[in-house]
Amino acid sequence: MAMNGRWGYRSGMVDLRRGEISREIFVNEDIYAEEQERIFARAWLHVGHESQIPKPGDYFVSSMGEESVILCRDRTGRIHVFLNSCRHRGMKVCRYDEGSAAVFTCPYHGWSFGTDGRLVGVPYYREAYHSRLDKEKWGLIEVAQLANYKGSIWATWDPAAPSFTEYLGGFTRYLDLQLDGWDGREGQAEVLCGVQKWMVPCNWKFPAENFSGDTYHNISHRSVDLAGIGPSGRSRRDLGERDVSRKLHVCIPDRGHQTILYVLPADKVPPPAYMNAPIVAEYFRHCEQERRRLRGQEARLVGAPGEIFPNTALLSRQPRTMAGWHPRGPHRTECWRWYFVDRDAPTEVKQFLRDYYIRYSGPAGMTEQDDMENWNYAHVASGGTVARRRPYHYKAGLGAGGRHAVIPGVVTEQPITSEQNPRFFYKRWAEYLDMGSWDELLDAQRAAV
Amino acid sequence: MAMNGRWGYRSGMVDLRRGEISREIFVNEDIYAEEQERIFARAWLHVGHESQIPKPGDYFVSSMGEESVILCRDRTGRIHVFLNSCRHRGMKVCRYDEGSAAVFTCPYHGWSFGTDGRLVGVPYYREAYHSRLDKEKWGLIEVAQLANYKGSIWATWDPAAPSFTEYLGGFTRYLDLQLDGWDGREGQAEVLCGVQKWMVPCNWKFPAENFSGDTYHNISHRSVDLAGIGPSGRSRRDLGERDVSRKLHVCIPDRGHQTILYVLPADKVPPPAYMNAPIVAEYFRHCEQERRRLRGQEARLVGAPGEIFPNTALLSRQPRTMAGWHPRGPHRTECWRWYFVDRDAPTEVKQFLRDYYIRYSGPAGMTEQDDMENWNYAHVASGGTVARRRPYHYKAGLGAGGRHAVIPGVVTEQPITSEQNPRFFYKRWAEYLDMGSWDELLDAQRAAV
Amino acid sequence: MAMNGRWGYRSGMVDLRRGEISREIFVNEDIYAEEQERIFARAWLHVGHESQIPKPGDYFVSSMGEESVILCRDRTGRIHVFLNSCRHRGMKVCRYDEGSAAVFTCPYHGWSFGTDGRLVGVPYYREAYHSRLDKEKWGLIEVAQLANYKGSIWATWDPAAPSFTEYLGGFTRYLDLQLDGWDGREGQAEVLCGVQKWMVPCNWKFPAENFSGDTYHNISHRSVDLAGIGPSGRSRRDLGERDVSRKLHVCIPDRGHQTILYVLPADKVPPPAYMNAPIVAEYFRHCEQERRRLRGQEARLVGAPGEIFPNTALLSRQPRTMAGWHPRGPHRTECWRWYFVDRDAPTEVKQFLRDYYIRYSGPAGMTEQDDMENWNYAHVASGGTVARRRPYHYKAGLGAGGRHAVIPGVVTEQPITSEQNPRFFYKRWAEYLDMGSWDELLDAQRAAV
Amino acid sequence: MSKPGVTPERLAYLDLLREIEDFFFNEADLLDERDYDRWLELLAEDIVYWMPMRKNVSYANRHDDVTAENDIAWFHDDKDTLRKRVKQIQTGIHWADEPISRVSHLITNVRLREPRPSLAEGDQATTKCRFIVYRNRLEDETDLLVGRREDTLVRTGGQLKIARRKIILDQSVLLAKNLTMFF
Amino acid sequence: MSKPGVTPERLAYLDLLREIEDFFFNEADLLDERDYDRWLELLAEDIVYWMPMRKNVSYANRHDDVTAENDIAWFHDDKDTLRKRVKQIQTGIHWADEPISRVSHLITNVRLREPRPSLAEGDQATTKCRFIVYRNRLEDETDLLVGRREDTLVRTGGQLKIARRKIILDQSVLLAKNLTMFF
Amino acid sequence: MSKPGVTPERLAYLDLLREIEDFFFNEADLLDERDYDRWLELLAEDIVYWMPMRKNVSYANRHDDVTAENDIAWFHDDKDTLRKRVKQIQTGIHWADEPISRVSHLITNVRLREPRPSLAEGDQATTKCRFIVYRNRLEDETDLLVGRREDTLVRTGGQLKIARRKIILDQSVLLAKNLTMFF
Ligand code: FES
Ligand code: FES
Ligand code: FES
Ligand SMILES: [Fe+3]
Ligand SMILES: [Fe+3]
Ligand SMILES: [Fe+3]
Repeated sequence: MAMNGRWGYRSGMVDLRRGEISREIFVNEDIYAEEQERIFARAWLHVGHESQIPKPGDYFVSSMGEESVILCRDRTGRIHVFLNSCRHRGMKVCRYDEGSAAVFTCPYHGWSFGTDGRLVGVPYYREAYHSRLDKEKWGLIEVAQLANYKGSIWATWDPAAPSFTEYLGGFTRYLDLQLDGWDGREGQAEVLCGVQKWMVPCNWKFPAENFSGDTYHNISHRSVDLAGIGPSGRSRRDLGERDVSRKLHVCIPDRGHQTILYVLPADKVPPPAYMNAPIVAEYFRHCEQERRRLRGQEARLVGAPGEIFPNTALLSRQPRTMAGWHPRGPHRTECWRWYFVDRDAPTEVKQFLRDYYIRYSGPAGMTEQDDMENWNYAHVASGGTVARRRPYHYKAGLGAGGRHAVIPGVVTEQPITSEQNPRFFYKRWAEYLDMGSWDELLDAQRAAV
Repeated sequence: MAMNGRWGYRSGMVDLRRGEISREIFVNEDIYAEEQERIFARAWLHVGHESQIPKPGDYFVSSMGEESVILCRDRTGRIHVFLNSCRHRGMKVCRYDEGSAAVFTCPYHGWSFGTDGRLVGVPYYREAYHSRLDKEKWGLIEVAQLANYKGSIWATWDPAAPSFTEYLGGFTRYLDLQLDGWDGREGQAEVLCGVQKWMVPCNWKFPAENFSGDTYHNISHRSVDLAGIGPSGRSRRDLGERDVSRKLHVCIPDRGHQTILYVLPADKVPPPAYMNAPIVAEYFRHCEQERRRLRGQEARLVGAPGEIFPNTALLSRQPRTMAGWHPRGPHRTECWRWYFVDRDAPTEVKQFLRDYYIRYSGPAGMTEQDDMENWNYAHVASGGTVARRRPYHYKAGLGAGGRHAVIPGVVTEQPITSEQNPRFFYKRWAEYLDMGSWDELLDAQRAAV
Repeated sequence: MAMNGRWGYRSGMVDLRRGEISREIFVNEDIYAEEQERIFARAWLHVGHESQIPKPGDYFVSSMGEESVILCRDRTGRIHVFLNSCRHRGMKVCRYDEGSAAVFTCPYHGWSFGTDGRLVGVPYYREAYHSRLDKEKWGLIEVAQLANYKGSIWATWDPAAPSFTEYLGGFTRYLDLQLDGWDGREGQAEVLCGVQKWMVPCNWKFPAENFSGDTYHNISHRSVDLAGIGPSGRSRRDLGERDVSRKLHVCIPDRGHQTILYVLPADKVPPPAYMNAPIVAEYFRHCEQERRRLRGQEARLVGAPGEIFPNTALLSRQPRTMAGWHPRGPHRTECWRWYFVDRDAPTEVKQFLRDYYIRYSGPAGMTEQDDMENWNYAHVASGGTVARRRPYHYKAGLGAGGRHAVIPGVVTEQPITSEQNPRFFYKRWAEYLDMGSWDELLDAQRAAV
Repeated sequence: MSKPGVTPERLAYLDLLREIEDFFFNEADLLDERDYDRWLELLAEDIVYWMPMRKNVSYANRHDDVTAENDIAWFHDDKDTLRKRVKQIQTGIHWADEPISRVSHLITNVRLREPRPSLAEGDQATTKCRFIVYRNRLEDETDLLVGRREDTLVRTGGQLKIARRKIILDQSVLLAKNLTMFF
Repeated sequence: MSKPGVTPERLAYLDLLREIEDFFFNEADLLDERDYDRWLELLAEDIVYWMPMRKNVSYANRHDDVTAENDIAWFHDDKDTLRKRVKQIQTGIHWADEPISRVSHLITNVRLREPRPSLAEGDQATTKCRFIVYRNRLEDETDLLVGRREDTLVRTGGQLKIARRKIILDQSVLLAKNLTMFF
Repeated sequence: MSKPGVTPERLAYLDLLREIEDFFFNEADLLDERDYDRWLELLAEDIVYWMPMRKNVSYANRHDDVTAENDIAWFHDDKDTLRKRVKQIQTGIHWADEPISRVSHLITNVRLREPRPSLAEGDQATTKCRFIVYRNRLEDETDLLVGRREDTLVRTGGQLKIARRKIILDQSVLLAKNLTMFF
């Protein structure tokens, strides 16, 4: 596909001062190819959760960018992430979704790899290779760095990348909102069995920008609000909490992560939630109480949709999920959705939430369905010659963000909406494409709010 | 896809002197991309007919090149054509085929646009945009120029394009044959409800060249001639008229439009037609008589397949239709077909013609089916490395055309066939790709007949 | 698709000294396009067998590279191969799989071509072309050279290519193993009616390298060995012969052809085969005896999978077939499989073998099914950004090959396996891409074993 | 329904429904085996064979999602036109279907719009069903056409005939390049 | 089976099976014609409507190829949730299905898991069938969803109702962007 | 047909046809649930299981559009070979179908080539039907195989068995990479 004219990312395609971003970046095949090299082969990507591989030998086949990877726990209990491709002739070595294995044996010529990635079995090692094959060099390709953050597993292919903590920057505490317990204890999250995977015909950045904090599209969900699927039988979710809170658009500009954040009033208890199920309501009432006891002022922070650059979405409250937007060509995205509960929540609570989660999110989710329709047809309508000449419009709240005394990052307090977060998402996107080194990337100016 | 060697359009790919044209132009992806910029974003394109949107607020979703557009009539009755893509984030704003609307409200974030294209509703205009969004600048993208020619609506994206009349050049009177009444009155055409749309796996230029005047492929339609679907129960159509006429291949070389034209004898009434239906036969007998009375000598001109550059086909007699060949990638064309009657023809006539039209044309049409098979497999067989080294052959009637005393354009009188018309079609095609300015394009030499 | 970095084939992508080959060559679209020009439009390709077109006028529609060709016998009995595309406007002129014809008449405008390719019919030759169309120049595009080697038909588009015999080089006698009779008589092969054609989602070089002599993947076929489909009711095939033989990996480095070869002991009769069917067993016992009588020492050579560069696979013993790997884009291959018997074998033998062949090979073949699964998913797992940074591993038997006193080519004697043959396949592949002239190609150094 | 006795009316209904299924399945066989002459015999002389086009409409307009009876359609044939379509294929030079396509008609969900115990001479009944028409031709050309059909059957001379067929194809832009097959 | 006499039990079985087919085909018509309110009437008040996800497993684990009853699923709805899904579509602003999609449900291979002559008031029976749900919407968006269904039917007030539906879709990664349709 | 009385022969026919449908639907369940051992029991010991290849031919040669009985075919198996195919899948290392594929067999248009009231012990009858075999495996690999089947059934020991199966697939170039499934 030809492109409309020349570009330089920061100056041309992504114009933060005017809040205008070229449609080209969503539909152009050359840009897509650059993204694979510059973003997905460098950035930290979410791979899964340790609760999916509790025991030595357990594995879960995941995805990083376009590629299949194996998340597994070796015999000693150490967690690894490997490219799911044999070093001999490339065959996919693990073809089940998840399970437990002593070794991964390649179907083609039978090389086998330990759960630590080492090449442990080579048929006819002596006869075919005169025992000269250097097995140490031909183990599974392992990620350059791996991090286990409160049970969530992250990895990068780039040895030069900063540590995951540095990569998160000030965003750490918003990821905590996802992974810590409802009652405020650290890292209580557990993945409900079964990761949803489905294909959406749009560029991967449509869902990414949506979760970075597009609160402006609420209107698109009016049909589900009318149907009333929330856990109290009304609307999409329990809104009591939000109604009494301040709403912030928060982003970490030099890192590219964003979230919406609610701040509860210091003095007021939010109205009860989960009124459709007394047991659940009571459980959460208790958790909220505990959380305030344990966390104090910090318990006033309540998460909402967020995006860790480039393609991991967070949603720490209702419904509590994480998502991955895996590129499958410029025009297609494979969406993955993990659903979370606290591991020691009562079974009734887990079941109630499970039902609620899947009627809200994913391809049968009455809310997310409408999002995907928008991403699909916004993408389609942006690929034409004339369409590509006109930028998208990201001007809501332009110039409104600033620093906050307590909350890290650039913060816009806006009860309705601001497009600050998508703007910063694309700022970071442009930096990845423009900047060849991590020195530059970690030093990127906090320009153009 | 790689291309076989270098090219310059006029000199290399399109050799009019020898009547040879490279297969490359039908299958090459880079050339296809250039066509989108150079042809479809500059030329006047057919969009629809005013009888499809009779009342204020009426709309019909049409196509220009690869892109969806809205043809609509605003509250004041003025006709507009807009790109069907929201200025905010690109979502398709109108998703029904046709109808009536007060505004087009975008499903994603709820911006709404008037039927005059103006941005009239922005949710939270004050809160999100501090009332600073310049609504005048962010209305729907409108075509640069629009023309209503006897009810048919045409548009171009290029503000520098000449007027539609100048664009038509000497071709005006052939388009009149399509749009004027059977009885000779001006602009009586009405579209029968329902535009046929279907996909053919071939480059868009196969149907275009076919309709420019490929009368040589008659032999391909022998099966339908044998079946005898014509309105007098024989052949494909009533041939009496043609049998007594002179057959001309006409083209307007500096504009790129072509048509076949029959000239009735001055002194002889053509044999009766529509003999399968007395009411219809009588109606047409009457119309012919009226036409001769009203138009005099000019009534001797009888239309036949024609092509308005680049992608609009005409067929003004049996069956009376217009078609659009919308590019959907180099290897696929979405065909649209409008069927016409005179608006005040009796219902019996309209119904009789309707039945005849659709058994002749479109995907269930017993004639057009065979054309599409040819286009499909000519395309497929032309994409290979070896095939692309050999040009197509357009030598029929080479050097035979000349100027005519009365008929505008370059005219070949040939009872059987000539490939003059496709040659001139590709001549114009090459000029569009080679010439950056309209000055050049309007001044193009009438070289190489 | 973008490519990972720059390349020069011999030095970069194909590293024979280290036995490493870039994944890029399997998935990169630009390389694929170059292959079409440099390999498929130059090399000799297998087209079919004369037993498929026994009589004048008989034809069989075949494939060369991406393109459809007609293999036919003209009225005088001479064999031709033509591009299956009309010279007028490209339409496929022959659309049946096989049959008998006096002429090929194009469906579009009715040009007709003799079985010798000459343009013999042009409708309205006088009226449309003023009898000036030079029919001699516009016949079907014929291959530049054609060879009939013991009934098998080969062709090349390149007039500068060496003769087929020179192209084969020292490989001739291995092709003989395919085409000569089981009893040692010359050229007894006959194609069983019905060529299998099916699509596999992988690059065409996966099957090519597999048949060049990948004996290492035996382990992948363990399931069929356990099921025991062989003609003696066990394993995949009768292994008695192999068990007593020496196994050689043979290749002709300056030509790019390879095969596995078994050498029977001089003094020992191999154990009986086809024990599931006494008539067949007896027939082959007799043939083997005859073969030894007729051929003497040479009868000790027994064929096994082989590959004639670029895309023709041989298998001269059980099951006796030839295959073509036709590229259909970088990610898809259309596999064709011809099955052979000796023409004067008893019907019972032919039927028994037919049943065995198709339960072994092709898409319903219990052996080949597993191969295709490997090719499919090795291909898929090799296309990603990170995967493409790591080469495939071809080190088995590195440095082991040498010249042999009797057997032509470079020979590795290895009872288990060696990857010498695939290495030489890719060496030749790289030469085709690097070398513009046949002088270079025929002179290519026998470097880097 | 809880007692094993089945009423005669109900038996007659079972019989009629099976007769109708057999009729449609036989029809599908005639089409797929290209016995068009015998297929034409299944059609009443005054058959109306209609395939309207589909429209993209809102839920509120859900009952207005096909083009009207007098609008442009994909098919709106009488028996004479159908005969001509058959004749065209039988010429052997109808290139759109020559070489012949491989076609399968799958008919499912057959039911009577209004259940009835029997269909007497001259009576009519309307059936509903779903169809899949799968077409594959030449190398890899493949179409899958899916939708529903409403057929009015009439008993004439003891035999069922198709008096009216309305074909509701589940596509708006037709994704096949042509419609050479019958439905 | 060799004599023409068919036992009353067998007749009752034929009757019951046809009743069940009619029930499913009517259901499909209600869905495809978007008569959702009448469709809801076919569901028992305590219906469990479950579509688990599929897993890629080995032959040895072939009976463990769907997510478990308490795991994440595509659907696990009670009647109240199904009512809300209907209500959402009926708003006319459920963009994922607005303009309305063109959907056909093809139901085949209907059988009783355990053959039985009849289904008395309050009794339950489990059926098996295959489905194809074809969806086409807007221009060229097309999905083909295929699989099998296990339905438990109960007779209540003389009518059949669906007490439990288990939908086994033959996809692991869902190749459709959403599941706005019912199965 | 106009009177509600249904003849005993006709009842027997209804019974037989339903028995055959039940037989095929049960067979499809056994295949799709991978109960291959019980599937093999449905096959006569001397079964001929044949899937010829299809050819692109002219209308005039329409009856010659499959490869002949002795030509190369996709399948031409006896029961022993079918047993080996089953055995191979059951090894758990037949990579072409391991992890196991998700397969649905949809059987429609079931009819007797020649209607008959019953099938006595030892008798044979030939049926026609259409099939869709949908296969989905791993991530997004999907095949849709459509065509018709002619089955000769024989009654042995009171049970129906498949004596001969001819599978006419509507593809010439096979668009699936392999045929690991049964038809
Ligand atoms: S590809 Fe894995 S062992 Fe060869
Ligand atoms: S995309 Fe239209 S309002 Fe946002
Ligand atoms: S394309 Fe063959 S005669 Fe015109
Ligand atoms: Fe949303
Ligand atoms: Fe034509
Ligand atoms: Fe193999």
